[in-house]
Amino acid sequence: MEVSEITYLQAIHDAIDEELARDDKVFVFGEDIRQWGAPLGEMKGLFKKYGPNRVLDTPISETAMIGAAIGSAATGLRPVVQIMFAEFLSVCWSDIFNAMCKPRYMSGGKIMFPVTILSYCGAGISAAGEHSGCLDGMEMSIPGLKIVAPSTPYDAKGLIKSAIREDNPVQVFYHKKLILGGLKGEVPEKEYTIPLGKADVKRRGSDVTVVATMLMAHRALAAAEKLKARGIDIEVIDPRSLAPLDKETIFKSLEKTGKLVIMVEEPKAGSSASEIAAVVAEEAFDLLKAPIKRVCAPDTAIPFTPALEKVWMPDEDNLIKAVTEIM
Amino acid sequence: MEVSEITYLQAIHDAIDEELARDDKVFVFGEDIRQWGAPLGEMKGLFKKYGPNRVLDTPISETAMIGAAIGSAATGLRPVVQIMFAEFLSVCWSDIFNAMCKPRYMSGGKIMFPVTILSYCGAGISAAGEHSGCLDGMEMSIPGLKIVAPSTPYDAKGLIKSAIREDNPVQVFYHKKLILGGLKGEVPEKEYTIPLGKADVKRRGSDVTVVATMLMAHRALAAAEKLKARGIDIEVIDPRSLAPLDKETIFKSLEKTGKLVIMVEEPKAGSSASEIAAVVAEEAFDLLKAPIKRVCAPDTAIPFTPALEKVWMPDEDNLIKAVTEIM
Amino acid sequence: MKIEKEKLLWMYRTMVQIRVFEERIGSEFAAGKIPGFVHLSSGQEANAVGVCANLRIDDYITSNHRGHGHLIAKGLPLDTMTAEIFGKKTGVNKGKAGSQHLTDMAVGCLGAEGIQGTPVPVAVGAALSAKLRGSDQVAVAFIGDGTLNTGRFHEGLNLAAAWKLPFICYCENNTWAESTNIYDVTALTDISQRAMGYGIPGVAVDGNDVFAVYEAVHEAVARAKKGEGPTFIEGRTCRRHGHFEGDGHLYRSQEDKDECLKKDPIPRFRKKLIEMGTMTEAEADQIEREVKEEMEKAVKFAEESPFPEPEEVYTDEFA
Amino acid sequence: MKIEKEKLLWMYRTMVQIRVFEERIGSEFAAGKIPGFVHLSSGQEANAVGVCANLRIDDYITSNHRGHGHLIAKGLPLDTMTAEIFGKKTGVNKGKAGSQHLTDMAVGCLGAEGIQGTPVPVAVGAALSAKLRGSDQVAVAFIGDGTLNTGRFHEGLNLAAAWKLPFICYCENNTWAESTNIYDVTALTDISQRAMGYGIPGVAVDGNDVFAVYEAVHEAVARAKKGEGPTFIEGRTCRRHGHFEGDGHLYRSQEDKDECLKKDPIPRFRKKLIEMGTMTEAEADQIEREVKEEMEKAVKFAEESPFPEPEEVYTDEFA
Ligand SMILES: Cc1ncc(C[n+]2csc(CCOP(=O)(O)OP(=O)(O)O)c2C)c(N)n1
Ligand SMILES: Cc1ncc(C[n+]2csc(CCOP(=O)(O)OP(=O)(O)O)c2C)c(N)n1
Ligand SMILES: [Mg+2]
Ligand SMILES: [Mg+2]
Repeated sequence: MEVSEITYLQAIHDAIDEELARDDKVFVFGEDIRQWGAPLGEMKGLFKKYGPNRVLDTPISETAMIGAAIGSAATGLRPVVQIMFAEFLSVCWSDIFNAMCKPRYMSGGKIMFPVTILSYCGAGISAAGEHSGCLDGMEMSIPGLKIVAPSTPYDAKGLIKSAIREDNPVQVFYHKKLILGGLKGEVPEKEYTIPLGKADVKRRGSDVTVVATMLMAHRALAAAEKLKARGIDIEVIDPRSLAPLDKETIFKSLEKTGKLVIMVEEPKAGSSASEIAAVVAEEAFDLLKAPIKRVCAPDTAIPFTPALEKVWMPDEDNLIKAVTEIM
Repeated sequence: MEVSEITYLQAIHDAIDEELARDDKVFVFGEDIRQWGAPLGEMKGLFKKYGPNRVLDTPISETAMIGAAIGSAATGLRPVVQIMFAEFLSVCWSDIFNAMCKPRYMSGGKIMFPVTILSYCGAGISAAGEHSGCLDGMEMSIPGLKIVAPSTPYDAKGLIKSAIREDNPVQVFYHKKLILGGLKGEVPEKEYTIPLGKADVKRRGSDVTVVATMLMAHRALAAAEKLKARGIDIEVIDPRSLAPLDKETIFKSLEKTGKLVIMVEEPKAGSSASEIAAVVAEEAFDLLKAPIKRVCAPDTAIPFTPALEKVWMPDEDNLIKAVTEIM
Repeated sequence: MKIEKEKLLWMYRTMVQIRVFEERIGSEFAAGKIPGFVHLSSGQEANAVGVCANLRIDDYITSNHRGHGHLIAKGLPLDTMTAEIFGKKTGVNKGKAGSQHLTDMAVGCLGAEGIQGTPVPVAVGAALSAKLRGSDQVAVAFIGDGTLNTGRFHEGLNLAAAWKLPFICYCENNTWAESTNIYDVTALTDISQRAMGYGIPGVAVDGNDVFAVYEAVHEAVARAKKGEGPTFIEGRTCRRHGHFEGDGHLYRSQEDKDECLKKDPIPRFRKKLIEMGTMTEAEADQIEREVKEEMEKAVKFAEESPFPEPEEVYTDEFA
Repeated sequence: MKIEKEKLLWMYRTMVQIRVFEERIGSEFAAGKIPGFVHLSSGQEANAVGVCANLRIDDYITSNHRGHGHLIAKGLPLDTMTAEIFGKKTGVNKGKAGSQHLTDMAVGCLGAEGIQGTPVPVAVGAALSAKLRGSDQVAVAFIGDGTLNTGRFHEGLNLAAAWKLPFICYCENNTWAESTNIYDVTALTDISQRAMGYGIPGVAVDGNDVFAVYEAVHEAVARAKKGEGPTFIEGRTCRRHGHFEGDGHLYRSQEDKDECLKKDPIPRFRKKLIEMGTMTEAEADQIEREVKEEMEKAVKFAEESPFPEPEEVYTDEFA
């Protein structure tokens, strides 16, 4: 299979570009797409290529944007809406929670909303308290919403394409630090998609199962090398989709390791780590030989200064400590 | 101690009334308070008693209402704001999550917001998909927010009074079915408060620890009697505060029982049950002798018809089944 | 404005349908046959009908908690609607929606929303879709006066204005939002003035006169189809019932309530049609009889229908 | 309108302070000394100063991402502000806020908000508090043109209007929201017209003329104190820099950028004050020197201050 090395940013771009080219029902809109190609540039060139009927700039009106997505999705289009920073999702929370994710059920199947929401998340660039968060766990409380959180260019491209083809609302998060850090990875030149709800074992290991998403998956892989030096062999699972969650892959790993650490970049309470821990404690308790550790951020807002932001973010040392504690 | 029997509704009323009388910095506002005394009548008479400077009717503007609470709290008042149905909290989610719960931390302690938000929650009255939810777990993802969910008149009165005196934002949920069902209970005639963050053991038992809130606490107590007939003796803990959570009381119970079932009226994913389960699986794993069961609603919107709503809501049978499974 | 006879008769029949439907739902509710809450639109029929008489079945509407009339006018049959409100399996939404969330894409109803304001951006999205697909469809959001103060109204209207979408925001100003009078919670005395903040036409009409409503919407639809953008229309109307069934609306003066009864749009329209020779007294009576019969059947259908099976709780979450 | 000499000199000094501060922050940012993002208000100084010259220290403001100027004009010292932007322990918010969330109740700054629109309802709340407490304080929300399309703007303004609160919404219309021109995302050509939807005065002023700003706000403050309610003011101004430092603002025409440089409010005010005899060239130069020195010291203070200790991450979450 022919592969090429591209950045995480490019992968996002290519996924959207290919889906715009493939299906003329797909269109993309949001703030500052036309001129900037979105604030981090992942949509550069799309306006030029597809024109004003496929790529639209909106006012700062997140509730209207989700409304526009809902209304256009119900009437035959496949909107891709950019709600920039994850925190801005809270501005249109009702629109997502009530107006987008409930009517499919409430209508008894009489309506459907093939909407993709794209948002930046993640700390590490001193973007301060309202532009640094991951809202994965908070969104996992919303029935009817699928959530993906890719950690590599390969996953980003494959998952975004699947999200756009999905007939239900899907939230896609991508991590700012992976974009701005210029993360690269191999991606097939041939078209491919990754099914929603399928985890990826990013590293095989036998001692402890570490579930980690986005930037944290990379930190877990880095920690794995250090732990190896200490004779501890961790398995790193990236769920990639948080909803639906691929429980089987996690349970299978636990059959081997019996130990679980979950590492996500959110305040601990109500995080995606909490939900994953609860699922395991309920459905795979008998596999567990040790407490389920959550390596998360403190239950606070996110501090601006790098001196504190660094402490706030879960890192390799936090993970190593947690893993060691249950060995 | 002199006690009298009052309804859950009356308890809510009295708490607000007493705090309005006690501290002239306290004021209350929301939709339809003046004429209706709020939709379920828990504020009846307050406008007449305290007048238009202490009891205000707002337009349908939930984001402005939270903004008004924030701005007035920062400048010397103690606002109590009624955001009617819990789902409407999602309308002002950013205002709660970003504008109300972050600045205390972000400002390095330079500002404080003594705000109390009051909301109805809960299903069981066929109020359909947008007026029936409990958002406890979703709000537990918000750092900086305290959350209380009383199940009895005694708890409601004591906790609401504490919430109003608290210097941080507090969300108070009360359950519509407990109000409309006319639930009664004993309340001291003398003034009292209940500290936030203190659970209450509603029933002592030795076999299984059941943590349950609001309406579910009542269902757990009813199930307890049936289980007793089968020789199973459950302990029922009502956390009363979800944030901060009184872990110690739960752990202490687990020392005795080793078994935990959590029963809450939310879709399972991202529920308050998930957070409680995760805390226990992390911090009290060694006490556990069985999987942690979550008795929750399905991960769907809430159906209107009583025929389905009844199935949707966790009930005694669901709890009995879960308890029996881990005996 | 000349309206064809057939349409006039449809308008009359539909107004009667709504009234008969609402009053019957009210009495069934009082009899304990309907779960939850119902919000009736009796007295406001000229709005729903005056709007929808301008729409095709493939045009779009969104609606609110007081939505029965909008949906009937858009073509939803009384029987599956009644069954829905009764919570039955044969309901248009299998009993999952109830009175407040009736939805049927087959007649262009994108849904009645319980979160005030939401109907606006959702209908704006449908209008956007119509424009992007190059169709000549239009979309109408039905909202109440109270909803004018929600952020969603603002964001939706501005977006529609900026993008010149084929959108109409139709506001039924019955002056009350639950127990709150609109003029107590805005500084406006003329609600249609709100449109000026968006640079679009704001029109006020007598919402108890179906001709006036029809004409204003007719113009707005023409404007929309010409690509000239949205229109805001305020229909000045009134509520014959309380906010929901069971609300004694004690916050209203007796005069306000009496006035409303006097403004009844149905006898007024009936009289006019008879004067115009569009129908005779006998024909009007006949329509009323037919509609009552239709409603009788609808209630019977609903009553005799089963509740959904318990397993239904787990279906329809995802497409 | 007659303004006392002392105040005029304060206004000039403050405008210079803002410019010197912003340009220096810009160069420190370019030199890699400042973490995160900074949004500079160079060119918009007449707005911050013309507004705050009408306020007492116990009046309230809320601000947005482009807030440095507002906070300086409200009285926040340059040193702890610079330290904050550098992320230092001695920063006004211990390094936890950064450029975008500067907050200090000691000078009436309820906070700069990163979620567009939020400054409006929060300041409305402060105005409500002033009214309920019977004080004569006023509250001002500083927002940009892009923010006019947020639901929070709408809900806040309507509430303030309905309750006749001592509130001013001051909109710095620099015509750009990031890369998006305001006239592309509304159907308005005159932004101040938006006020008409709320039944309150909407005033447009030359936001590069500090006298014009001062006068409009003066009137609005008087109106607020008389209990007549809020005013919306549009200050027509422009942005000398990109949206944030690092943005090459290629979406703007060269003409637009050149025009902006020409409209510089500081030389204009300086010239006027000298003409008026309020200060001499030498005095003006002296002010500029003093301010530069002050900023030099502020940067030194920030540079020499330590970062906060790691344990600080766990403090301040609750009162
Ligand atoms: C966001 C939100 N806030 C509050 C409510 C509660 N509520 C239901 S109907 C209603 C009044 C609506 O008034 P209006 O828009 O005038 O419609 P009408 O009832 O007069 O038809 C309110 C406040 C709601 N449904 N949604
Ligand atoms: C709710 C929300 N949506 C989007 C953004 C991203 N954003 C930050 S600044 C900005 C532009 C603001 O424009 P304007 O209000 O005109 O202020 P200016 O930057 O011109 O001072 C945008 C869209 C945000 N901060 N908040
Ligand atoms: Mg109304
Ligand atoms: Mg601007």
